[in-house]
Amino acid sequence: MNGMDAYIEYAISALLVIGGLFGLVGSFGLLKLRDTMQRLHAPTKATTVGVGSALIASMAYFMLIEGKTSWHELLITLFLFLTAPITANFIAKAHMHLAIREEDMPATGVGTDWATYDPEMEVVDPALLEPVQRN
Amino acid sequence: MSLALIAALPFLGALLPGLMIRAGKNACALVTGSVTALALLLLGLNAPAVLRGEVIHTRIDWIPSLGLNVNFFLDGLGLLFAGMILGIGLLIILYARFYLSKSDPMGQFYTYLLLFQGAMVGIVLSDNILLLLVFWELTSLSSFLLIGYWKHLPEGRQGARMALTVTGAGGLAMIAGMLILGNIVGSYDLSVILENKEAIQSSDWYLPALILILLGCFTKSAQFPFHFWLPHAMAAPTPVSAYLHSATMVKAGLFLMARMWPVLAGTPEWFYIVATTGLVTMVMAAKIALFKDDLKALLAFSTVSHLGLITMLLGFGTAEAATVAVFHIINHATFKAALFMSAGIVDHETHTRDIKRLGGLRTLMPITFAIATLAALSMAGIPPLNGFLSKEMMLEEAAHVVWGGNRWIMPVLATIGALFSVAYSFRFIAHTFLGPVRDDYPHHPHDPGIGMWAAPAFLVALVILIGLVPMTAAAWLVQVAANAVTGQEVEVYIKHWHGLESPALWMSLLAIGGGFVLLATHARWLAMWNAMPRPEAKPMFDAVISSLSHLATRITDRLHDGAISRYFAIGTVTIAAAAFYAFWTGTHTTGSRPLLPIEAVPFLGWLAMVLATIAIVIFHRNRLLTLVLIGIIGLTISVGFAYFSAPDLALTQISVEVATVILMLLALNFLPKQTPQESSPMRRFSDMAVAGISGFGIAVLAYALMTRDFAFPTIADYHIANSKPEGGGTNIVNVILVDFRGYDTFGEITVLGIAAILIYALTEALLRAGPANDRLLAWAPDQRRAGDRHPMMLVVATRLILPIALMVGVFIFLRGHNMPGGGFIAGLVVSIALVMQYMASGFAWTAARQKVDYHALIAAGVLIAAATGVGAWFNGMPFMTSDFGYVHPPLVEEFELATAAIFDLGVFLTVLGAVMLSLASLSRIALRAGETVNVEPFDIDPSEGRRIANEEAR
Amino acid sequence: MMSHWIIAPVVLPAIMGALIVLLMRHDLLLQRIFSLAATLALIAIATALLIAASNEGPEMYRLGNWPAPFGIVLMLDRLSAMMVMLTAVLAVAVQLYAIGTGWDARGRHFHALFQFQLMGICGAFLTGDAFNLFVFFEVLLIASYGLMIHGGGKNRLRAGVQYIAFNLVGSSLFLFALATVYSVTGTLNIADLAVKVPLLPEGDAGLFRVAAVMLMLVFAIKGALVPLQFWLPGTYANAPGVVAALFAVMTKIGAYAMIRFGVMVLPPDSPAMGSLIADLLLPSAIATLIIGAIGVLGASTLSRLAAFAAIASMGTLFLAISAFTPAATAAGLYYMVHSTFAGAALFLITDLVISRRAHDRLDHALPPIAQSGLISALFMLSAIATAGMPPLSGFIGKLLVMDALRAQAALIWPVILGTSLLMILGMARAGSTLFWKAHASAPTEAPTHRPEGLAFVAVFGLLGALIVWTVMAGPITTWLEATAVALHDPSAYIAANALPPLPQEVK
Amino acid sequence: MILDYALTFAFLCFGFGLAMNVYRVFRAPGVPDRILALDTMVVNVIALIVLYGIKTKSGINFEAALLFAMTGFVSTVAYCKFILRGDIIE
Amino acid sequence: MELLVASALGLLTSAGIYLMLRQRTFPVIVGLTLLSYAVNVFIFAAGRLVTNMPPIIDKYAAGYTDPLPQALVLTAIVISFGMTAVIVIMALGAFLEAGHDKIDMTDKDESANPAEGTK
Amino acid sequence: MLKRLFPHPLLSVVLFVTWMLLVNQFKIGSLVMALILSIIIPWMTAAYWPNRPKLKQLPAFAAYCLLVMWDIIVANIQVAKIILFMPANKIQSAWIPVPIELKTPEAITMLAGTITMTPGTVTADMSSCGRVLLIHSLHAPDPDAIRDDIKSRYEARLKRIFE
Ligand code: NA
Ligand code: NA
Repeated sequence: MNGMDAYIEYAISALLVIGGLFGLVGSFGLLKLRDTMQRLHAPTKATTVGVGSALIASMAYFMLIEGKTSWHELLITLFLFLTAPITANFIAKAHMHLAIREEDMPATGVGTDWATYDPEMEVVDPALLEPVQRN
Repeated sequence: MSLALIAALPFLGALLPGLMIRAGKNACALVTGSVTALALLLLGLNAPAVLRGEVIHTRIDWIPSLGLNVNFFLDGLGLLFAGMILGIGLLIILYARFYLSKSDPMGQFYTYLLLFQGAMVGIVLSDNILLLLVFWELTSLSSFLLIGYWKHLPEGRQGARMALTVTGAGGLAMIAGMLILGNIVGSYDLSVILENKEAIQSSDWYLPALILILLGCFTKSAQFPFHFWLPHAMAAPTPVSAYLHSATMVKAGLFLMARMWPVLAGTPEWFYIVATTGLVTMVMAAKIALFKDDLKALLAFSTVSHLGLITMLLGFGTAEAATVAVFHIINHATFKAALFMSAGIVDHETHTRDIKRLGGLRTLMPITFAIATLAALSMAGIPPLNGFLSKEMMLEEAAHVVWGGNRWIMPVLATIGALFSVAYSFRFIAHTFLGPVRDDYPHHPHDPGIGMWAAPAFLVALVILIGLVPMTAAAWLVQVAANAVTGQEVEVYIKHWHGLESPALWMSLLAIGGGFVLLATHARWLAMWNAMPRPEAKPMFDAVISSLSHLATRITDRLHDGAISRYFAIGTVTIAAAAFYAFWTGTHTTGSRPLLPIEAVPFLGWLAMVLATIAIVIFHRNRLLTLVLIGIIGLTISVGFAYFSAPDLALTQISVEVATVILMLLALNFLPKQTPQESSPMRRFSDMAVAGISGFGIAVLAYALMTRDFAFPTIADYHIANSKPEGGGTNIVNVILVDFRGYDTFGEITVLGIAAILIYALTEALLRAGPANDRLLAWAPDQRRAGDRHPMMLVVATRLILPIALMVGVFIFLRGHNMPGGGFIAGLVVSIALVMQYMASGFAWTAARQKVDYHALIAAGVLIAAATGVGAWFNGMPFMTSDFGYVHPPLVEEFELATAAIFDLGVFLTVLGAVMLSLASLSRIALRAGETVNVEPFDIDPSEGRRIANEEAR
Repeated sequence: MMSHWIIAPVVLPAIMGALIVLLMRHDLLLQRIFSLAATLALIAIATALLIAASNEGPEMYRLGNWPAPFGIVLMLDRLSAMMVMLTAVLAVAVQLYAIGTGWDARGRHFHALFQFQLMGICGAFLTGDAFNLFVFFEVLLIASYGLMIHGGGKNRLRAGVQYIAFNLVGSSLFLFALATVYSVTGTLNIADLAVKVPLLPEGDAGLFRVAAVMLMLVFAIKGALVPLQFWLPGTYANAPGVVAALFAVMTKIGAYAMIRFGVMVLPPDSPAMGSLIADLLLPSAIATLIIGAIGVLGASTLSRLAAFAAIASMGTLFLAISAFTPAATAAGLYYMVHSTFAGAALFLITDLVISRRAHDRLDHALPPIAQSGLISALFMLSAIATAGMPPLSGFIGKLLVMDALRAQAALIWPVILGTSLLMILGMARAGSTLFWKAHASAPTEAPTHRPEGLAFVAVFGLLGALIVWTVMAGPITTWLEATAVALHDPSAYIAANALPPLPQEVK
Repeated sequence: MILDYALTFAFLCFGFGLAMNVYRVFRAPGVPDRILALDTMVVNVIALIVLYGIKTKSGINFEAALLFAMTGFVSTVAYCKFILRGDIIE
Repeated sequence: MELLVASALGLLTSAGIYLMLRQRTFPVIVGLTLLSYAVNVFIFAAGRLVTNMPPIIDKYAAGYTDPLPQALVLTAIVISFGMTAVIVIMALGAFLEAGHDKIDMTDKDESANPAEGTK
Repeated sequence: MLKRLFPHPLLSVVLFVTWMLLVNQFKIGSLVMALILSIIIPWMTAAYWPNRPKLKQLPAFAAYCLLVMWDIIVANIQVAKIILFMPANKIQSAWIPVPIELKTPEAITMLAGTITMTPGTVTADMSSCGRVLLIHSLHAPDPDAIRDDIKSRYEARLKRIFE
């Protein structure tokens, strides 16, 4: 093993360790933090980054050590980063809907409700009310 | 051949009355009569030979392997019976023409009558006991129709069912008996069986066979204790009674005893069973007949009594007694048919058969009186009528029979029977015809036209003729018949005078005298009879049948009450028990395959799965949570597949699991969100035990399998070896799916396609007017709904994720043949991507922007798959033979163009179409439940700073 | 000579079903014409296959041209040809009835589901591969779910849920069994199994027996063998009458599979199996017959009566199978065809009755039904056939079965005869209640739903088939005996598979 | 060599993470928490698959990882939307 | 590992059967789903457990796991997916028709047991 | 012509890259396939993406991405510290409404996503007029600072890029 390879290995190992740590922290946060909204922070960030590191490590490993092109990890990482905010948004909304009363939330400051609490948001297009007959 | 024709004619003719009835009643009767007459004529053509002592055979193979053949033979006994059946049948047809009223469907009647006649002729001509059984049961069925002919009468219905039940049951017993007999002899041909007396009587199976066959005979011939059905069968129209209970149906039992006499009779078993039954029946029925006020009931019990008499004679087991039996069969047929017809005339004219309301008809109906009286006197055994002759001979035989070491029982009881017979016969005459003319008949009587009395008159003429010149008129027939019954030459010498030393004379005189006394003192006896408690057969029978049927209903409805959870429990226990039994009774050695070491992380995965599974049992009443937990289980299984070298499975499992959960979520929206606690702790415990044992069994089985090697080299070796060179793909699993076992996959996608069109059809049914539709229209969400139906973040993210996901779908599809992937997974991936789009902006919004015919997708998928299969035919290869080649179209991605890939395209389309069609169906249900369709992809317009809803929608 | 016709009974309905979905789903008339034409064509194909199977012996069809046991093969032999023929004939009658009464218009996709149903059934009969049998079981099952709930309605749907649930358990069991079979023997081809089962090492026998029993239990579920019969009454009684009539062949699939495997692959003379299956089957079959007959007597509706009659007939059939002798198998086959037609006729007649009456309850005094003459005659005939009374084939079938089981006469004959009596009682009760019930009022007012002639043609056809089956019983039993002999000595069947020789160490 | 240790360390980290997620699924105040735990589980599983890929020097399961990411996302949204609206696709 | 797989699939089977014995359509369907998961794992296990030998032809591969059970499982998964979809929708239909989701048809107005019915 | 072929050039580019990442190889054939798919798929999904915004400054967008990536790393270290070392009862969580001026849905979403991925904040909801985002902060001793930081650091940039 030449020097270059050793550095590469150290780098990959470091990525793995960092990734593992973040992953652990994310899941640990899930246990430690007190309420649901707090817990939501842990996995959305720590775990996502943890798995991201592991993925990059993997990509580096295959490309630099095994000599195989491997871009899938990048794709997975991007996908996770793309979806994490949506997931968090939905879980937050679900939690608010189930467990937090509207009165306990700060006002929007613009006179309208927060969307989750706004019961009037039913959108109706009479033209489309005919059954969508498309067998 | 002509024998078969004789038997077949009535059946063939049975089609005619129904047709001819349009031409009128006379035509109908004429046709029926002609058919019968033709059969009788054919019989007559055969008669001379039989009388010469020949036996005529006709053999037609039907089911040789079973030994059931259409073999007929005609001997003296057959000739006698067939003659009676057809001859009296002809008279009945004549009589019925005038008896039946305008409202009675005559065509039906004659059809039934001919069916019955054919069955009877079949019985007496059969030379094969299985064939005989066929006809035997046919008499039960056709008599059921005849007895129940007057459908409006409850008595008719009940009588018919009772007759069917009793005679049918006896018939079934007889089937067993006959099969035993056939098995002893090795043939079901009667003529063969009749030659094997030794074999039969020495067999261990003789007694069972005897009892079973006699059960058939006794029920049919209304012997004690099965006699009770016969009087209730009197609800039938009189022609039916006259036919069934004089010459035909009830005589079938006698016929069979006579027929089997050569091989069954002569043993103590035979004697004690048959003679005793006959004796008891004779006396008992005669006694009952004394007290019956209904003319037909009286005649019915007299019939039972006379049948008992004949049975007794056959039971004696001597050739002489059997000869007398034959003679009495003839005599009874003549006078009893005449009597029934007379009773019918009385009923027809006076509109009553109640002896208490009759009397004095002698002057009003002189012809009827003459006929009835002569017949009744014959029944009473008054000389010189034919009844006298045979009764005298019967007494003579009885006088010499020792029963259980006692010389007196038989003669005394026989005399008593005769005495009763005299009494009821005289009562029939006296209380109906004699005495003063009354003025309170329900209908003013007079003699009917000749059409109605001609038949009984003819029979009475026979009564007299045989009575006067028995040797000329009947002896020849008795001779041949008795020869046939006994299987030996018998000497028939019928005479009026047996001499003073004959005990029969004195017994007979005693009977006549006693009969007169009994009749004179009838009122007193009647009072005694009425005061006596006596078991009524009908209520008892009804009680038995109805309790049987109630019991059956109880058992049936208790067992099959729709409680599927119990069905499941029983099924599971059964399966587990059978599997354990199979294992314990087999041999087993433990496997020697080395185990894989347990690693830490897979162990954690195992733990996750175990905990999730336990959680699902604990929390299952919270349905949403249940679905979340299913997600975990699906995930761990999927990872497990990946770990154990099954990448395709991992892909499939996870995508199917998500699709399943989404479907269940969609359904759960309309279902209760909680499952109530309904079962008792005890029940839950037992369920847990059942589940635990079964699961344990499966675990042990799986462990045993995993830890051993295959007993034989597996066929998968071939797949591994040929996947690349012959199948053209490196993903062996995929090559198996689309090639080696592509036919499985073809079936599998068809299942998916059917599932989708089923769901569609079901949705259509639900959305039609009905409770489901009403419930949907009135549906109110059972949970609070958040405001933001289509959150902007998801919508925007989906704009990017959907195209990427579609691309992933294409990728997975294209590489499936060589790497994990393939049509099915690709179809699901694309489906899931679309589901994401639906969740973002709603199904209807999405569907409105992309018109896809889901039905067409499914059908096209199946058709493409089928077409790739069929395509091989044009290469001269079998269905689904694939072809492949590595094509390198310039500039395009290098992939292999295998027909298997086209097949996989079919798979892809079907999966996509199926999921889409199911989702579309659910969306329609949601719309019916009040969901609305949005105009914009999301509900908030940030550019305007407002909700889109309020202005545009309302 | 490999004939592509062998696959036709599967491909033809599959393509027709797909075409109906694709092109004709809005036009009932087209559906009727093409669907019926396809079914008639199926009869023609089945006839050709039957002749070929009779004359030339078993024939193999390699799907994808892969040799057995590595690929899936179809096997045409006398039994499979007969079953396809039976299905086709029944299908035509059912289809005529559905068209005649307009049942097919009461919901969507009747004809497509019907064709897929045929595809599944024919596929199950023709396959020579155990796992493929599972696949086609599923095809026929899912189509049957669709047909069962055709027209919808509360009870039908609820019964449908039960039907599916029960069958899902059956399918799971089937897979457990097949996995175990493969795990022990390493093969899925039926002929290959027939070769290997007798050679199984002793140490594997226990596990294999478990697999075999599970497999038989799957078939027992399909065949409604007690105590796994519970699904049947609710399903049949709640299915549309015309579908219940088609289902007459569904239970036979269980029996078919039990013959195919029990007799051919797991015969009592193989050391691993011994008399295991017979030991379990005999008592169950007796119980099935008794429960069915009790049900016929105790049924409170005509449809349930017909359903229990179906159970009873399966009892008789399984009794015959349990003997594992050629004669008994032949008797069973004879009875199987008989009871399929008889059961179907009974369900169709039940439907005729229901359509003329407010309901089909047997414990309610209702006015007799209008136009009862012809229907009561038809009912009587089908009752005779069902109860096994002469002169129809039911009686011959029972005689054949009893004759073939004479070795156990003391046990079996009383059961067969006693249950016959119960069924006669039940049928007589039902018939007289429905058609004779005295009532002051006039017959029920004109029926709202008046079946057309085609419906009666269908019923006549089925009863006519019974008559043919009776009259031709001689040649038929001869043919069936040869069929049974071939099943008990499957060397020709195995040879037709052209299996590779066994490796040396196994021999 | 060091890579092996790092790999093992990462395995254990994500493995314990997984175990903690399972605990949270089991004991949580509400369904959203459980959904969150499940979602986190999916991510941890993806990490484990990737690590396993390194360990076995095989990229065979990367499609599975990609699919896990996709299906995990879709199912999380579906569960949440069910809580929010009942009807997840209308 | 064999022990873990066997015990997990046994547990899955047990849970599936237990839920299958409940009285409402929903838990029964969940139970059947679990049962089908168990079946799939069982078929898979019937091919013996192997790690890191995916059935993808590769010249460097040390060997291949038995691919056939995997193919069978795939078929089984797809089929049970279709079946589950059908029973889910059918249970929904039954609920909408009947107004409750009891799976037993023992209640008074069901024709599965007409004797108890509209008297 | 080019416009018709690539109605949504950026999406096509993304898809093109995605395909190349998926196939793991750089061959002419793959390029062609990527090209075909990046034409077809946007065309097929175009109906689901009405009113496509235009990116005004591509370099700014790239810079923004780098900024966010850096922030993610920082954010994670912060969050990790809080989780690991801060006693649970010392954590001061807060809801913070953030009024926004962005009007493009894509921009708003991008902002919301950025907020979730960066320091201790999660975007939980939006006002029903679309003008206020609801942020939950894990540890926010000074909520106003967080709000201002979001507006200046991210929103301003996004406004430049999108509007
Ligand atoms: Na996330
Ligand atoms: Na595949």
